Amino acid sequence: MSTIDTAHSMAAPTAATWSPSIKRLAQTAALCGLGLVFISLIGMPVKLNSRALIEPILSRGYASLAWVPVMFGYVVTKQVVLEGMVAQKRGASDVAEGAIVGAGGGLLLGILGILIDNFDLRDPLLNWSPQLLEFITFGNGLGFGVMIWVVIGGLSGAAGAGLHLLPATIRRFIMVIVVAVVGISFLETAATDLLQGLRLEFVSDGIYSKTSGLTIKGSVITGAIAAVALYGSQQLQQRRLTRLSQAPPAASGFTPGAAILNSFGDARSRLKVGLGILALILLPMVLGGIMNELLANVGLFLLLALGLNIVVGLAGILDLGYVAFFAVGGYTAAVLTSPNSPWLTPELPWFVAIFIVVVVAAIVGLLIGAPVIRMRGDYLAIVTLGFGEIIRLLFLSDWLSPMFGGAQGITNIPGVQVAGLANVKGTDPRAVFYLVMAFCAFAIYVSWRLEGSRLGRAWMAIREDESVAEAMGINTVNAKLMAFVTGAILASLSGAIFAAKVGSIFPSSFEILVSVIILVIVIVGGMGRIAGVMVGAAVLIGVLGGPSQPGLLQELAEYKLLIYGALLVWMMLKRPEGLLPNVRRSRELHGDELTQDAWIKSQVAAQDEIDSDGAGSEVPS
Amino acid sequence: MIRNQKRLGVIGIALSLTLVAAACGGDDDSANVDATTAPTTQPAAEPAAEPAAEHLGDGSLGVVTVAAGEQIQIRSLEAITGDVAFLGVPNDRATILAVADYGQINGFDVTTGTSLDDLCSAEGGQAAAQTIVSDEQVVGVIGTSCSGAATAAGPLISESGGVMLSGSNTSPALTSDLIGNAGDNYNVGYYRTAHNDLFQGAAMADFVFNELGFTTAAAIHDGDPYTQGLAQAFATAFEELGGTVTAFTGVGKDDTDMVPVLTEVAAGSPEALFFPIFQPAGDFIAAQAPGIAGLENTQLLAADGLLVDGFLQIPESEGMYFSGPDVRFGENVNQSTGKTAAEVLAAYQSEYGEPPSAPFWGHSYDATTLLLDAVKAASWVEDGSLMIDRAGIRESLNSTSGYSGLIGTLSCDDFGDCGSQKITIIKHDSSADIEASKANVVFEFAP
Amino acid sequence: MNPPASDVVPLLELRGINTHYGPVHILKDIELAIYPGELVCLLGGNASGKSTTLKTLLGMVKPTTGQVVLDGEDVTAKPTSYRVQRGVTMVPENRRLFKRLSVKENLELGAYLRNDRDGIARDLERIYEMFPRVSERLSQRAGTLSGGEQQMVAMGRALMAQPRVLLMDEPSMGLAPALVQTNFELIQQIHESGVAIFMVEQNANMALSIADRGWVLQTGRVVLDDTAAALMSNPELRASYLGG
Amino acid sequence: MNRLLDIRNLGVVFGGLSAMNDLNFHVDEGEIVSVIGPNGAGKTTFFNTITGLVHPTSGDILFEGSSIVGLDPSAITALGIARTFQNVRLFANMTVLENVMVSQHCRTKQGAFGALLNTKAFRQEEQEIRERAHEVLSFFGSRLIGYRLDQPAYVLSYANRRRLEIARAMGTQPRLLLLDEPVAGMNPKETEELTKLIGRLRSEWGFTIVIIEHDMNVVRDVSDRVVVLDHGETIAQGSFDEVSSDPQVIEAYLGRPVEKK
Amino acid sequence: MLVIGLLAFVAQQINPTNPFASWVNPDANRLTGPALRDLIISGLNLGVMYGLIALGYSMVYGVLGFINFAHGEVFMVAVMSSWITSEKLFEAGLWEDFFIPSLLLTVMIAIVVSTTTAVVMERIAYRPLRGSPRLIPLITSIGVSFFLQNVAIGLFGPGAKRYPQLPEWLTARRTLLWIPGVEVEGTKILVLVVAGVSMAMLWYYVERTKTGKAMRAVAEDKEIAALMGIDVDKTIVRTFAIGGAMAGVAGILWGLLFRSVVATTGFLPGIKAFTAAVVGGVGNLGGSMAGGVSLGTAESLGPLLLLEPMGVKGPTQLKDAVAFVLLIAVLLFKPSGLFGERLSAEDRT
Repeated sequence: MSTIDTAHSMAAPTAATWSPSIKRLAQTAALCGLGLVFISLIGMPVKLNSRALIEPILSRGYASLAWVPVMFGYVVTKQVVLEGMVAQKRGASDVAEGAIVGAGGGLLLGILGILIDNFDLRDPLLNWSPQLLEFITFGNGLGFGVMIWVVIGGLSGAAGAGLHLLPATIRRFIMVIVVAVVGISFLETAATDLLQGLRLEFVSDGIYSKTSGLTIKGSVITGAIAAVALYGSQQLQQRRLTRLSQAPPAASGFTPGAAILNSFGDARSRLKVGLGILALILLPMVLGGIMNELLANVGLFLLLALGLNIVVGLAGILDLGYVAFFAVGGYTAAVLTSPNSPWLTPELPWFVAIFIVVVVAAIVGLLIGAPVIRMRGDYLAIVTLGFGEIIRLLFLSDWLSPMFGGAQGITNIPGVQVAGLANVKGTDPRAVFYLVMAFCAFAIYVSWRLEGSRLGRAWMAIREDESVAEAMGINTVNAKLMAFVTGAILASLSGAIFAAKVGSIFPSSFEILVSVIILVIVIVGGMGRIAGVMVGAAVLIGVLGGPSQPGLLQELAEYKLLIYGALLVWMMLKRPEGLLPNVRRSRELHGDELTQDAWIKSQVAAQDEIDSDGAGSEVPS
Repeated sequence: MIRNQKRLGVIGIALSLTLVAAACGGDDDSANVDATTAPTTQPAAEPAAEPAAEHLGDGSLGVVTVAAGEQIQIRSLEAITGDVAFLGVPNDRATILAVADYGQINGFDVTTGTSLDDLCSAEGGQAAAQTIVSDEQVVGVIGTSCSGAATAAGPLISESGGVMLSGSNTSPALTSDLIGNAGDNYNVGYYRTAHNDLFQGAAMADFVFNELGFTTAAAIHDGDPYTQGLAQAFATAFEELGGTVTAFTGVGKDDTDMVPVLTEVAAGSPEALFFPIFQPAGDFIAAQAPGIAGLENTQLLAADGLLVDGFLQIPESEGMYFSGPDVRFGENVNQSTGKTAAEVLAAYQSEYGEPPSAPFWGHSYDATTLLLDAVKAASWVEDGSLMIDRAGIRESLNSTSGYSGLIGTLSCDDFGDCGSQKITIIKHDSSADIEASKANVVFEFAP
Repeated sequence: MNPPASDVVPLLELRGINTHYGPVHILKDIELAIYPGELVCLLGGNASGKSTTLKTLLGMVKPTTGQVVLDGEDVTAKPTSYRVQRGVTMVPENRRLFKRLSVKENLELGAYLRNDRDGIARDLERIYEMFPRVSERLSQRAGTLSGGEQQMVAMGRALMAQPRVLLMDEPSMGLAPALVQTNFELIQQIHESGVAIFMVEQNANMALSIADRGWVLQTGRVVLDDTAAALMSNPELRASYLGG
Repeated sequence: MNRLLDIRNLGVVFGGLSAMNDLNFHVDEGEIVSVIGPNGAGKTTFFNTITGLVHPTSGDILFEGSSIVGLDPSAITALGIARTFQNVRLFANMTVLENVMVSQHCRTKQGAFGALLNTKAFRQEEQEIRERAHEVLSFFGSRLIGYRLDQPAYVLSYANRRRLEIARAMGTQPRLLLLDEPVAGMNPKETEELTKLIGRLRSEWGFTIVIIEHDMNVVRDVSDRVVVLDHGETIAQGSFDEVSSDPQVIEAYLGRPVEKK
Repeated sequence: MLVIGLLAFVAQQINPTNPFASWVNPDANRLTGPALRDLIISGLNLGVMYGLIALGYSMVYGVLGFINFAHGEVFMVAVMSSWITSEKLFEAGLWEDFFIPSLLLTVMIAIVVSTTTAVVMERIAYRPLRGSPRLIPLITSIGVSFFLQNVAIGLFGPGAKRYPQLPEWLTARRTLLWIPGVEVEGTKILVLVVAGVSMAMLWYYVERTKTGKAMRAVAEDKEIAALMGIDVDKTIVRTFAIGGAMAGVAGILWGLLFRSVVATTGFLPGIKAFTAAVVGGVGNLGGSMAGGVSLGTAESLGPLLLLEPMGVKGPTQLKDAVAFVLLIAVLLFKPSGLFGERLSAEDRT
């Protein structure tokens, strides 16, 4: 399973932590059951049940439960193989354990059915409903319901556990196929949209059923394609690895700036980047309205996230009120361009207004940043959050409504007049997407240029260690203000496009939630890394949806924030560096350096003790 | 991780190659794409020149074909998550109930698909509308919940040749000022069964000034465009009548402690306090106002936002007046489904386990049946497929007159206002008998 | 090495201890034993592994191999609190009082695991006697005391746990010379009351002048192991500090 | 000789405890001075005070004749004082090259616009920064250049981190270089190598150097003058041999035996 | 702000129309004495509830050094569970007939539920993150907050829930203390009293008992605390539990006073309490309460005493803005809050 690094072999072998026990099985089964009951009680299965995952054999409602015993079955039989230990032999007992856990969970769900039948708790618990009971019993009475869930749970649990029995490659194939089928089924809207644009409607007609979900044939085809794709990519990778192993190790970039610089330097990557850009330019053409709209929203949030990435990711300033600048940009653009705006009559063309937007955002950024920037991390977070709220409340207030329309907002914001080409506004999502893309490209360019510049290096130094940065001659206050203002400007651009896209602007679009979601994008993607932020925006806004923007998983819209929350916690627990982390370890990492690395840690730990106490303790460190 | 990235790279290249290939595949691509944004691709293939059966519509907006075994697609676009879900969820549910009650059209089932969420925001409405117009099979939309969402969704639906019927938008900007001038945000193809808000403020002002004989009043809104607009309309009308508005202010939707705002209001000792807001903030104002020095004898008034069972049930709401659409649904019968308002309400309660949290469920129910009637009128069966003429739907809706719905008699004007414009004011006497209060109309106002 | 008597069971003992931080070998085959009532010291320069030895004794660092034996019982796997209860206590380097807590609270926390009220009260009295300066400042925050006073509180806090062996980490560190002298006198005083003392020091002369025996640690290995007097006169000792 | 740094009657008090007590100290242009003393003698506080991380409670610090007390650390660095840290505080997630490039911040001036427009001046300055960084890193032989340039600092070995810290300090183009235990954690061979480099730092780069060091071999080999601190006071100074035989110094290190009662 | 309020109150007693009123805006409504008094009382009420919630933020910050953003949701859970309990008791007819025992049962259940929530939260989401950089648990707690809030929506629906009616004798206006003429609703007096008692009990527990001492010791130096034989993990759990219990008390009081709950009930009070904790100086218990009270009164008094005289229309719309301005002002002049301590060594690294 795990190859043992020679550098680690000094660590003494310790006992494997896995041991089957009744108690552990019972606990896991209970957790599994609680998971099932919980999902049932928040109403997911009943709500999703009307739509099929695979027509007619599996509804999305049942799918929303089935994964739970599979996962628990997998987890309960998972071995933690410590270095130097040999993995235990797998066998039928694993499967049995998985089955027990799954069946236990299923039993609990069955018991929920019995409870629903006998007690009426619908008053507080909305989903304690006859519909849920019917869902659990398949309309066939309680006895059947309990039995069938024990069986379903047991089988799913056994399947989850059984995954361990398979060789890793086959397991990977199974997982890829399952993910592909579920994904393609859920992404019906997007896939249909894309296939239509590519004039491949026959494909979507072929794999999707008329009502919802994939057909059985469609699932088989999807699975087969996924398997072939996986096989192909494995082969390619294999070939590449052999090529790499023959070639001398090339220098590889570490920080985003360097990575991009390097990748530009390399002709192959240049080609790749070029192709990517070309694809992006062509993409909107083949996409329909839904996907263009969706990607335009992704782009708006990407623009915001790129700005916040400079503030949080590069300079390390935790800004929880970032939405303020989004609002400032939107309102400034609205006031300057809309004939309906109650204040300032000149109806400037958007492209003129945008320069004023930038100036206003920079000024507001300075005004907010100047007092805030000297505060400590946590305090800074709450103060910026406060500023975000203050700005929203001001836009909302009756006091300033002669300027900003108060609750009535500003409507009839004209689109963006692109000289002679088009009037970009919400009814034409393709044009909006192009506009957003242009600005994202600008923001990426700005981020990239700044990252590799003197200023960018200063930001990173401040993020790494503020007092050392100061000692290295960086005026940290100025540099942080610059980051704050740059972030503000990027957010205001997003706001200005947003105003033109939606055509109207209301204070309710600028709640705290927006700030938090932008932060989540930056963090989930990988702080301080442009590509990470792009992935974060695509995954979160594109797939799950933004605060007021639907994502691909429309059906889950009600559970969007719940999933956001769970995802955030899970990410922090399992992968705090984000989907695409900022820095990667070098493959050429030398054994001796690894050793030294561990040693320095202990040294620093010991040193910190000395530093943090006694006479030296008052030194700001 | 490195391995994964390589794989991503491989997939990325494959994807971009496909795209390039696709893009180079045909220069007529863009033409095709343009066609999709136009109402429909159908008319070219099947000119509607020779209708197979009698139906409304001239085919000018395209014809939707529902193949045998497929369902007629309509959509529900309401605020079903977030703060305003209390308003959107009953609308959405009523739509689903109406579709079920209505049954088949010419042997074809109707489906609302996945309910869409307008998130009570312009951007949410826009994105959802985009989803709707991208599916050419969708013949009509019931929604939105919030006027702000309709502002952004309207142009999209309208340009695509579709129709949108709202059960709860009330902003005058979406239709007209009712004397023939289109609103700022009016779009063809937009209809509503909810009343136009133009008169509610005036009705309340008239009632307070003339009926109750008060000359001082205050108004509180909650920062929502709807409540702010209504409060503003009230204040303007009241001053025009010769009254004095002692305070005009707002609270936050999440506020609980109303003492500061009530103190602000109390300073002017108004005889009447109009707060056309929603729950829960409305509960707090009703509960806390009597305890404020200077407001002990102030008459409390609210609007349809609080004309819900949850609010009427609290004792503090006793003695209040409520303005709003006529909600004496009682035994009104929807002519298309034959259900009475009481029956629909009962079905709602049993299906969803709670009473509707806002009063516009009846409006949404009627909007849905209006749409389905229009679909029926504009459709015919041809070779086993159902053909629906989009222009026919609009035609049918435009000609709606004297339609009997749960909320009363519906007739559509030139700007899509179909609901009754009559505003009633009721007096709420007892929290124990809500139905009696709902019927206790003390003032009617019709333009 | 000459243990006091071969038949006496050591109070605290390290047997063949090897410790790693990650893959780095910090302690190498450490063997040492502290007998009841002894005053012994462990000497060594920077980064020689002194602190790690102490942490191993207390269970804050788990050794890779070897045993920690407390009064004949193998406590290698036992948590710190167990060892504290069984009579091992440390006065940490730089004292590390709870600076925001009062002096009295600091002392009381020393007796955290004890439940005998009378005994605690008695021991408090004893400590006031031993350090009259401390008893004057009971309600003061510990952070406001001078360095010498803090040292007294730190020792008092440790004594409140009724230790049988007291581990002292660099007791002279960061103290003015005059205080260092007093401090060592105090250590002797505590020692005379019957508590075994294991002192980790870089102030070699001062430590050896009061200790019975000593070890010198260099890069994780015991390089010298002898009686105090012998170590004192050993030229290698000076070399290990000021360079050969 | 020209007094580069002159410290007069310096006192630092932390919460009632005095960490530095009436300290007098000076460094002449071109000198290498070692500061030694037992643990807790206040050596690091001494550096912190010079570089502005700690503000003295009394006394004055003159650099090239003018007082630098109360200046921000960045301003002091800009005047020409650079330092390394005892516990190696590199910018761990930045590359080796970037670590040195960033330290030239106060010697360069291109702002955001230059970077965005990629102006000639910007490219030129970047080029200069890069070249200087290369030059500084090349000083350590092949250890920090080549493929290591683009490695993040945290993958470096301990010795290389120490070297990089010195390189980073050199990047600020100082006149006075403060090295806090530069050879701590290095093996004898590395120590010997670095000791030579310290000499070259003066001869080739013209830095005046103050070193805090525990390794007496290094101290002996590099220092023109040794200053011994104990309890925040200077207890001795002079050549290494004078100092190392000073009984007060030996006592400070080994302590004084206690009178047995 | 509190000071201004009190001054104004005194001025009121001398001159019945508010002397602060016509500052810039001569049309400003002049507050009367009773109005001011009501504002102060309601500000105090809100303030003590913020304070009780803030205690949880503060204690966790003291021990683990991060801001537990999800603490507002613990409060929400308490309000929710007390709603369910009281509602069920009401349905069973017990609420009206046996009010006091019913109330006590409700209190107990709410406290147990909120405490459990806090403890489980620590176990699942925070304990594995011990020792990671500060930003990480902070972000985790934002995730936990989202999660809990939306779980409440999923389970109980988004609508507002009403508490059953309280008995007349509780809600009636009574004379506060022995000041003649000052009549306050009984519930508001109850809020102040209960908050005061809880604060006193907490103070006693933390300052006077052995476990409280252990808690403070762990807050200051976990390693040395372990050396004293203190079980650090257990103490941290205990800290979360007590914070949860305090939020539980606040939740009950909130329920009694406002008698309504929605799934988002915890959000705004949570942020305000977080602000209060910072204003008072995070990590300082008395400071949290003081921060809560000053925030509550500022919110209550600020709009009418400061904004209206300056000519702001609809000033109470901006009361949250006043609260945040207070926060910013405090932090500008006292960067570690009103009663914040000098940063300890570990705070800086």
